[in-house]
Amino acid sequence: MFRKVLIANRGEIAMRVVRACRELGIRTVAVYSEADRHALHVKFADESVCIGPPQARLSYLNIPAVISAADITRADAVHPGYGFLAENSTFAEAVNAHGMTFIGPSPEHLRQFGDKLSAKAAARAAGLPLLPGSHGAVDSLDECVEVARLIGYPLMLKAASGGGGKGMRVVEDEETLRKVFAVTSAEALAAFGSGAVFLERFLRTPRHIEVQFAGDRFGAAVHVGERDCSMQRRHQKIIEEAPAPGLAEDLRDRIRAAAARLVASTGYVTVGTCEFLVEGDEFFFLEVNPRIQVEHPVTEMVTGIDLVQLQIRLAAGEPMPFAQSEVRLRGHAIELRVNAEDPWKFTPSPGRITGYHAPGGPGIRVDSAVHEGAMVQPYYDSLVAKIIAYAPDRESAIRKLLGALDEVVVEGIRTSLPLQKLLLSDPAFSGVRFHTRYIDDWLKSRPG
Amino acid sequence: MFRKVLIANRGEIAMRVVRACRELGIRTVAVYSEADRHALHVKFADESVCIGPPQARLSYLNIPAVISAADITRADAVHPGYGFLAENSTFAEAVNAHGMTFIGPSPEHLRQFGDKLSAKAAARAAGLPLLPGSHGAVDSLDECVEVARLIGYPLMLKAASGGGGKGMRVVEDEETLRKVFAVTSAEALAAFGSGAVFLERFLRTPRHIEVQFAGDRFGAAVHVGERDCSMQRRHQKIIEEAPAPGLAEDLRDRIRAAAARLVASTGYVTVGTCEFLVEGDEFFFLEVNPRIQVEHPVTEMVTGIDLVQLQIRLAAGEPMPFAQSEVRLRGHAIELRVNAEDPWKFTPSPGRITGYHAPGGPGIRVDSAVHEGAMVQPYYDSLVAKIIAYAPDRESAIRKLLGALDEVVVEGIRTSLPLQKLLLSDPAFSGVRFHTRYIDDWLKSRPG
Amino acid sequence: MDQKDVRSLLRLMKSQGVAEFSWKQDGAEMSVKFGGYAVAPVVVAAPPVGVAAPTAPSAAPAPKAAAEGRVIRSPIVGTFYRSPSPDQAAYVSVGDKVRKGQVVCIVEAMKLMNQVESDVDGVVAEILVDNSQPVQFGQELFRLTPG
Amino acid sequence: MDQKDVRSLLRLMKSQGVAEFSWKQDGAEMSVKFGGYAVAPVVVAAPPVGVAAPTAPSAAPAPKAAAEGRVIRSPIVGTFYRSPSPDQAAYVSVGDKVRKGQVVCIVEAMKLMNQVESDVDGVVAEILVDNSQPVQFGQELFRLTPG
Repeated sequence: MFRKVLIANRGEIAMRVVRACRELGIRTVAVYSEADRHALHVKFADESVCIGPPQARLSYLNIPAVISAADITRADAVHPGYGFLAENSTFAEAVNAHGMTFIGPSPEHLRQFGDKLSAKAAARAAGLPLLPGSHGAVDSLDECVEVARLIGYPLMLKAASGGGGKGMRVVEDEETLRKVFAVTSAEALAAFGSGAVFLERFLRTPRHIEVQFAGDRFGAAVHVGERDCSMQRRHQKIIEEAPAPGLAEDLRDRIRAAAARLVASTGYVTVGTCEFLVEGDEFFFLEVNPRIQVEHPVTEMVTGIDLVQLQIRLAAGEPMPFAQSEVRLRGHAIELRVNAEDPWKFTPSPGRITGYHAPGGPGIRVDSAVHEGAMVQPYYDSLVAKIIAYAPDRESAIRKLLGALDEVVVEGIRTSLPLQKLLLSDPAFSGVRFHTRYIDDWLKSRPG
Repeated sequence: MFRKVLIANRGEIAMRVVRACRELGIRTVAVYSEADRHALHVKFADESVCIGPPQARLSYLNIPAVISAADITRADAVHPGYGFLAENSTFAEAVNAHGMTFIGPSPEHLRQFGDKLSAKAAARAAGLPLLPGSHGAVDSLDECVEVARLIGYPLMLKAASGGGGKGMRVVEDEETLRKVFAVTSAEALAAFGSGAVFLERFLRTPRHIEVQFAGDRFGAAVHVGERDCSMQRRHQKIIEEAPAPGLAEDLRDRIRAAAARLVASTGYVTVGTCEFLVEGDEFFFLEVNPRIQVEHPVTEMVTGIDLVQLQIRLAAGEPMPFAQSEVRLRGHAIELRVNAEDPWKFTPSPGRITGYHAPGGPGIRVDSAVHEGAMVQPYYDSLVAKIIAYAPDRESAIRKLLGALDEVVVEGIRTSLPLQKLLLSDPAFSGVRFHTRYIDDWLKSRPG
Repeated sequence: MDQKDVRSLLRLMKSQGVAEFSWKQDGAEMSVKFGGYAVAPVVVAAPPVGVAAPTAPSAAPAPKAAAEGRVIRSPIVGTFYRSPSPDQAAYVSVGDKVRKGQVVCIVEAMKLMNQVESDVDGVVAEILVDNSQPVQFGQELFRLTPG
Repeated sequence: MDQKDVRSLLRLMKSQGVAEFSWKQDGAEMSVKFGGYAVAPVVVAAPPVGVAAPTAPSAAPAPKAAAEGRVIRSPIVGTFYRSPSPDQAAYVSVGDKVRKGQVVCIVEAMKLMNQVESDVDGVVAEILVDNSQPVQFGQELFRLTPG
């Protein structure tokens, strides 16, 4: 096992790694920018090194500075957290080249899953279903109609060279396809210099379901249950839960098994997540997140497995400490991300926290790196704290979380909590009638 | 189920009941003394009633005031918490007489277990082992020697009319007994006007082990695992854990079964605790606590059962929601009581909390009723917060708790934490070499 | 106000558990906030005295009770009744003279009717609770003016 | 109110747990907000303005940097070396004159030797880190006096 781990991150995830190491008896080194001199992760790590000025590019993203900090403190492993350098294969290589262990997958796996095409290829090879599409540009109406018959309707027609949602059309049937092909192609030609289009199956109300998985160096590959992260605002997850509610057991089993199959077939080591879109009784591979995720606590609550400790153990070369059959889910957990932002305009709200009180009691977990008097920096992401509620069933977990929201106090900055409180009380949430576009639609339909 | 519960208590247990009711969809009424106007339990209950001046005798112990508060708010049940009126059979009767439900056992059970003799009689009837003793006054040396042969050595010789430890002698063998009988008897005569003495088996290093149990109105009687509360200072528990470490499985099973037998044989309804002294492979009935206890969270953490919700459900007449075979313990939990007191002199330290930060992260639970700016009142007990750590095993739980102690901030008052921090790091604690007199001995042996 | 004044004021506020304080006079103003978090201030802004000394205030504020009238509070939790029984007249009404020791209402607690006596002399200026409404310990029932 | 008064007031407020304080008088004003929990106070006591001062404070304190001498800080994390290699002489020693742009030491990071140049002229008054010790970003390496 490692003797000393350098944590190449800040905020709540740095605190999370400090806590995991403390329990494993591993010493910790915090790195920090000048803006984070008084941050909690610095206070609670055993050692700390200032690595640069406030701008992330010059500090937390500064590979030579992080490696040097590990060098001078003689750390034998580096935990990258999430974000920053967590999925940077160059960084992982540099860590390894300096004789230290990168607590995450190999640089090769980072590259494989960092590239959309090679990630999809790996998924297809492992027999995971992909969203049906033309897999390339189509430039005649006839070919388009033919491909569409294979994909099925509704489908999405978009400029092959386009991006950012421009020139996209949802097409309900063949008749419409025939009507809109010409105009879409012409628009594409005008906008991007090529009239070629691309077809893909369109999911009206997909849910975002992701499976936590883990692999060891000896070929063990397990899933640790799934999470539902469909409650997203502009592709940002703001409410996450485990297990995914209202899923047919047969579908749930297939999704979990698919993720485990991908780990086994790629030889992935440490923990990661396989994301899927789910609609009806179908599911489609989206991508792999080769790191610990923000929402990992909900899985920890329902399985009793400490995923960060597991990640560290697997990186250190230990074998998987449990078999698939020993992974048992109990109860239900929901997490809220408390972001420092205007709850309606979504503009960041950095500043000093003048009042802070964390909720408590049974089944309430708070992962945060703030306190009364802490400064929420404008330089980094706006995640201030995560509040997780655990109860025997989903309904109780929702009630518990609503109670916790009454107790929490964050003064001096604005937070996303008022929005989340409304969403938690929304019958569509309790009734599991939501999908990845639900919050954006709901916000549009709100008066004012 | 109840519509509205009045909580006849204050502090963290009142908050605990608020949280349990919130999750069950029950409205709550807080009562408070003039000193507690700004207390959290008042803030978070749905309604509140001021019932008297700061002195507990005139407010929280004032039965007419509490009943009237329940009357005017049309509560249909009263939760007494612990302490105050929790074990007062007159109060329970008054609650029932006013057409409300007392959330606890019947007045008859409160009386039965409130009286040492009838409690022991009930235990004996259920076949529970009692500490061997003379069961009455002995006044001749010959009789004394004869009784002592039945009890076994070492034993405790004390004045039958005495109290408070006066005139007590530990006797190692018959020869010593013959020597000290006369002087003990003479002392007893001088001090209490009667030379009769009483003999009881003396336990040198007993552990305090208690079993959480529950019963319903239909005769179900289960145990919910045991706790070890041997870490006591002057009979005050300050560290509690579940399950009891280092107990032979066979002994553990016998102790648990004994408690369940007592519930079954007495027809006890709601939750309670049966306390035992344990030494070697023997255990002896001590008493029954017919209420929810301060240390109930450690049992909740290892079983996943919300004991306060269970207590409310059982009081409302619901059947036991699980069978004995479904009670499964997982992991290990340790609780610290954070008392507002000088950690070495044990003098109370009331006052305003000028800085407060609760520890967080996975497996950490905080039950408290304080916050930055809160006033710790001099009128009531000194319990400020409870910090509970849960981990897969005892060693990890100790590490986690030590980490949490680094994170916690309580400024403006003194707390018991420095003492508890030392004790947690003591090899006798990690090695389970402690007993009910351990802390007092340890304190005496400390330099200074 | 000089520094000594500010200092003694701060100490005073602290001892009184003030959470926030603000003050303004002749272009001078002051505001203080103690302790953080959600503590409703317990206090009780004593109204400044009439004369309003230009630079140096001084005179102690007049006792609040005298300025606002005396108050009879409920000594117990229960239900407030203005008369001994529904068909009888109220013990007292606005404008009535009341003497110390006189029964002014009943508070029912645990089915017991508890007579509440005035602890001062005065004239009933206001009745603050409606008949048969619940009252808390210490809740204001009557306001009296010195009679 | 002069600076000494402000100072003692601040100390008082801190000891009393004041969270925010603002004060204004005769065109003078003051506002303070304390940070709670473990945070070095960021304050910022704006010196009172000249005219108003009844007791008259006066001279602003001399800029700290000038009084204490100039400082050369490490621009990167790494290991500090006073000479290009173990068998060579140190770049600079106490008493040496240093010109802006002159190399004063090396900081090794990721096996690369990074030369650190002085950004001021001066005389080396103190060398604050021992040879081959680790240094952090922004850590003080040399103190210079104006030469």
